[in-house]
Amino acid sequence: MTDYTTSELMVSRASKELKNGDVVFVGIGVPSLAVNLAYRLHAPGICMIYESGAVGCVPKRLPISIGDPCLVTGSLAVVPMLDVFNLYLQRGLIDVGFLGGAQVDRYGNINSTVIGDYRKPKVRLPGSGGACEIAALAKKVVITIGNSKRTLPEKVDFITSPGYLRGGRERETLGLKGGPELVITDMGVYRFDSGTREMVLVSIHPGVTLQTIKDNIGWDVRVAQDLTETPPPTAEEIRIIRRELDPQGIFLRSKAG
Amino acid sequence: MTDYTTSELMVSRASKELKNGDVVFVGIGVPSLAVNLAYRLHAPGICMIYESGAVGCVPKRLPISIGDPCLVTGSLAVVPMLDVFNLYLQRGLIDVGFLGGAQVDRYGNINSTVIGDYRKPKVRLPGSGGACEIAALAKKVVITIGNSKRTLPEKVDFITSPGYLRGGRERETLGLKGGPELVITDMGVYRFDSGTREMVLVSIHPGVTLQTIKDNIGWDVRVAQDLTETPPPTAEEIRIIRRELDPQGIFLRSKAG
Amino acid sequence: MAKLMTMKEAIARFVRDGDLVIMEGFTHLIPFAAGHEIIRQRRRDLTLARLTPDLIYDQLIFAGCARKMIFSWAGNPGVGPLHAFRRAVEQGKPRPLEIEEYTHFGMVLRFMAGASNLPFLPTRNYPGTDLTEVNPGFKKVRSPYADEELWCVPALHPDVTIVHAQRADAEGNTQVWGLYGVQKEAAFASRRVIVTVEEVVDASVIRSDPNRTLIPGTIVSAVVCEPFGAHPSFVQGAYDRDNDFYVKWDAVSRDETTFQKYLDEWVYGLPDRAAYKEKMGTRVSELQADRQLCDPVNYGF
Amino acid sequence: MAKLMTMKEAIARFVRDGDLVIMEGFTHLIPFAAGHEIIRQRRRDLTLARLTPDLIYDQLIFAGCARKMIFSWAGNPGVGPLHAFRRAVEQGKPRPLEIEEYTHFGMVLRFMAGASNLPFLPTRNYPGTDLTEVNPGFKKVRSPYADEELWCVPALHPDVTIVHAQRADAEGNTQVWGLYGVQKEAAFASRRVIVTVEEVVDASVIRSDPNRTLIPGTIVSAVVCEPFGAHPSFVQGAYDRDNDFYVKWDAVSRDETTFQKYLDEWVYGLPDRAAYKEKMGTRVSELQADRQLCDPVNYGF
Repeated sequence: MTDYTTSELMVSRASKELKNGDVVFVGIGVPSLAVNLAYRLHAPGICMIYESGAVGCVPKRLPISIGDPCLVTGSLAVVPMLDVFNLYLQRGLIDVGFLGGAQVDRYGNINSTVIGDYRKPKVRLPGSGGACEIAALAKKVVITIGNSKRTLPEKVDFITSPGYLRGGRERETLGLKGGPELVITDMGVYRFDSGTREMVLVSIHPGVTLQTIKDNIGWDVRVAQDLTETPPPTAEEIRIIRRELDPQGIFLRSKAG
Repeated sequence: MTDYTTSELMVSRASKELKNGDVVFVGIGVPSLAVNLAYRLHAPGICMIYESGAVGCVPKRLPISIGDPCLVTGSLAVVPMLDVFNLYLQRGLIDVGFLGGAQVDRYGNINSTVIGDYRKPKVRLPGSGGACEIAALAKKVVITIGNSKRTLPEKVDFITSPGYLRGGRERETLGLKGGPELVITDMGVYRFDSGTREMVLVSIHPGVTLQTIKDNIGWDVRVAQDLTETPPPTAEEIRIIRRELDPQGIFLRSKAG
Repeated sequence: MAKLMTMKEAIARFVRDGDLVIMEGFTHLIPFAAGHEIIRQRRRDLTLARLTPDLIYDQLIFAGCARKMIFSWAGNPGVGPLHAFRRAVEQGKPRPLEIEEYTHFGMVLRFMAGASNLPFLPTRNYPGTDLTEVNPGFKKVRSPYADEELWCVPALHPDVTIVHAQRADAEGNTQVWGLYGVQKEAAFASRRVIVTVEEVVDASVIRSDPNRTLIPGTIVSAVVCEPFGAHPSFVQGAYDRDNDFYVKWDAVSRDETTFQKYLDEWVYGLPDRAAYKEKMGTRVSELQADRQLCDPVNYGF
Repeated sequence: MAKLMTMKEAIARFVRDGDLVIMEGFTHLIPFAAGHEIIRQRRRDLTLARLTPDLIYDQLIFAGCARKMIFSWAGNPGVGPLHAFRRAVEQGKPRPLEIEEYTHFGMVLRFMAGASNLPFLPTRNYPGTDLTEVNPGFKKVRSPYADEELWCVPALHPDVTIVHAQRADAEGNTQVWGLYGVQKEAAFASRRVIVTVEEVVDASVIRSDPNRTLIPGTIVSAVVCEPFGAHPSFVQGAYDRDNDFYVKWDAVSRDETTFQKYLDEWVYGLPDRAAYKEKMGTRVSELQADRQLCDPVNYGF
């Protein structure tokens, strides 16, 4: 079988979350590669939307930023950002949104604002951008992040983008639909318990032990009874990723998310 | 001196209200002719905006409707109607708006909705269209209407577009700026008293007597001490109106406003 | 699912009795062909929303399709009243017509609130007008930032919105130039969208100028190729407004017999828009637009 | 009053110490030339608002022009942090930087509320985020139509907004294609507007395609002809984004000495953008856009 990098595995796994006809809010890096992989394989009818306002993109090169000119040329529509947020996201037209962050906690809340205190931050991070509205208004959110005690604490320092908050029905109670569906890390894949809404490990990447994961997460994580091994990327997927999507390895030699 | 129709006099008089550089919300008929006359004579820098979304129009023929295609071809901008109302009118960019109606009362309130009771109307009129927002949000409003007891009652049956309401400071109290500045009829010209805000006759058209006006208005109208005669249109104005603006006399053989 | 279909099929599948329908187009691009097909298929109890009902809704009202109308200006522009509308409101003929009345600004805000999935939108308009007295849809909200109150209008959520445009691809990616009107807001507010166009083009034409796309295919249910589908209104770059028709309509519609005769001859008596265009004869070429192309722009990088 | 002027003149006349300034452009059309001139003229105590401060505000912060920043995402896209921004926030260097933080959606709504002369706009966003805890600008409003509360953001009223575009006429009628970003909303919200363009064209070019006009001359104070004025960002149809510059900037800006050296060499050391373009040498042609023209459309009637 083919050798592959962890990032390639994450891209392959993320692409499987996308159905043909999905309207997808795309970010740069693993999400962009995952969507383009799905587009080339099982979801040719997927519609890619970038928060920059490009809709139905067919990038001729790997986009380096969400506002890359290659997203505009040949796209189906370019719309004002106000429309992206009002008419697509808030209107409920976005099926899947991809998010990353510096921290994701037990209930899928995401921090991309500060490490430490907001007023006297240890590390000042970029902030929400469009992440908060994607987390609040997309029908479904897929998260990609590294797997460590630092990146997966029991509680994030700051909730930039709401997941299930303190779990249970708190998110619904606040009037929010959707929510995080899946967390894909460099070690495994997690889903959210339908009752408690906490992260549950559902698959482990080949070569990673359960103990390694338990040693690299900030709480005593629940493990699914039917825990499986994450399927490795196929030779065809690897070929497309390396030959067509990221020939210079711009993203897949850097770290995930 | 040239012979002229009353409508031509009204067009000439209305055009004098427009300064170079004014951004004007234009309607069809007398207003459109007045703006185009000013544009050709003393206000080449005037910017015409139609509620249909055409901005900086240079119509090659007389526009028959506010959405005439001749308003689009060669214009400076075409914008969504939402922008016309939010970004131009509500933002406060419109210097002058022209309005007509079925009734205008003592305090410049305009009715274009119903004659009689709203629920069981004697006559159902077209309604506001954009008139209410123009009356509320333009910096200044100029009204054109016929002069009769029917069209100028002391109180309108229905306030479609607010003038000074019941007079005095009521309009300001409700948070509205601007207001009607001038009423041009087929018999004379009226302004509004700065205190009571009621209509005051300031000029009479040539050949009309004060008694005729008093017999054709719904209340005992105040007359300015310095009452003057409305200056007739110049030969040049008549030439432009007849040769360039309305060569087929589409509007100026129909009734005013 | 293929979206490209005939007008007959599109109306049959996506417009139902009792629906709240928007057929927009401000003077420009009024979807008359779709209106005629709705009359032909005898839809009933429709609630019709439009800023300017225009001749298209006057015909639907006369034909007995409408139960209610939501509007802001009901007239024949530059000509006179809408006679069927007035008969319905003043005399309840052919049936009483419930009305809900706003202003142009209010109508667009209602569309935009629906399109944005918001319950309402605020405006500085409406102090002093009697419209807020007769329509309970207007409500006030207090600003949380300063001591002031603003009037609001409620979101509108149509079952189906029908728009006519210059061109679209088979997926419904629709491009418009000239007057935009309020079509984008109406379409995004709607559960279903029918797009009728002068020309169905290859996606490559749409993709050559993505900034012109007004409505994305992702919200479109049906695409109908319907040349001359906006007559007697106009299509920038295709054909002029038939102002004579609008002027003559005053006499035709004032008298119920001649109004009925018009519908019998031009709507019930014809199978579709192609036959209508055929019947129009030389008038079609008289209205044909001159050629005045824009300078193309560069989308390269 | 003639609006056409040099960048030096435009900044001198319309950007004042203490102003609330917006220089927008989402990845596309970022007005870097204007930013450099503001640094050169040593404006102080500016409040800078932008969705993504990007390198342009990182440079203004390092140069000591900024007192406060209103933003939603402060990073070097796809590369890393904004080092001057982080030093200012984490260590108060060169001076403490007050921050006011929203999200992209919140920022655009603030611009749109200002552009619409409304005190606020509502959204369904923001339940559950801690941003509403640390920023009192977020407030709730109760819907007058149903038992629900919505978060609101307050209108923003900038003193001056600066945008870069492909082309404008001498009166400031400005056309943009490719990514629109939030420039229209920012410009209409602003007391003064400076437009810098790749090309000043005759009004007939603008009038040949009025649907492309994003900003009308009536709200524009100054028009500056500034080719290459958006580098290292890009202009669709003119030049590509200089991604290498953005990548290399990480090292340059991490070290205060090299950051200062950059400003000395490329900003203080140069009189204007023409000299900057000259100094860029062959890089300019490397970034030149390919030709990919759209199909022209017909505006005739």
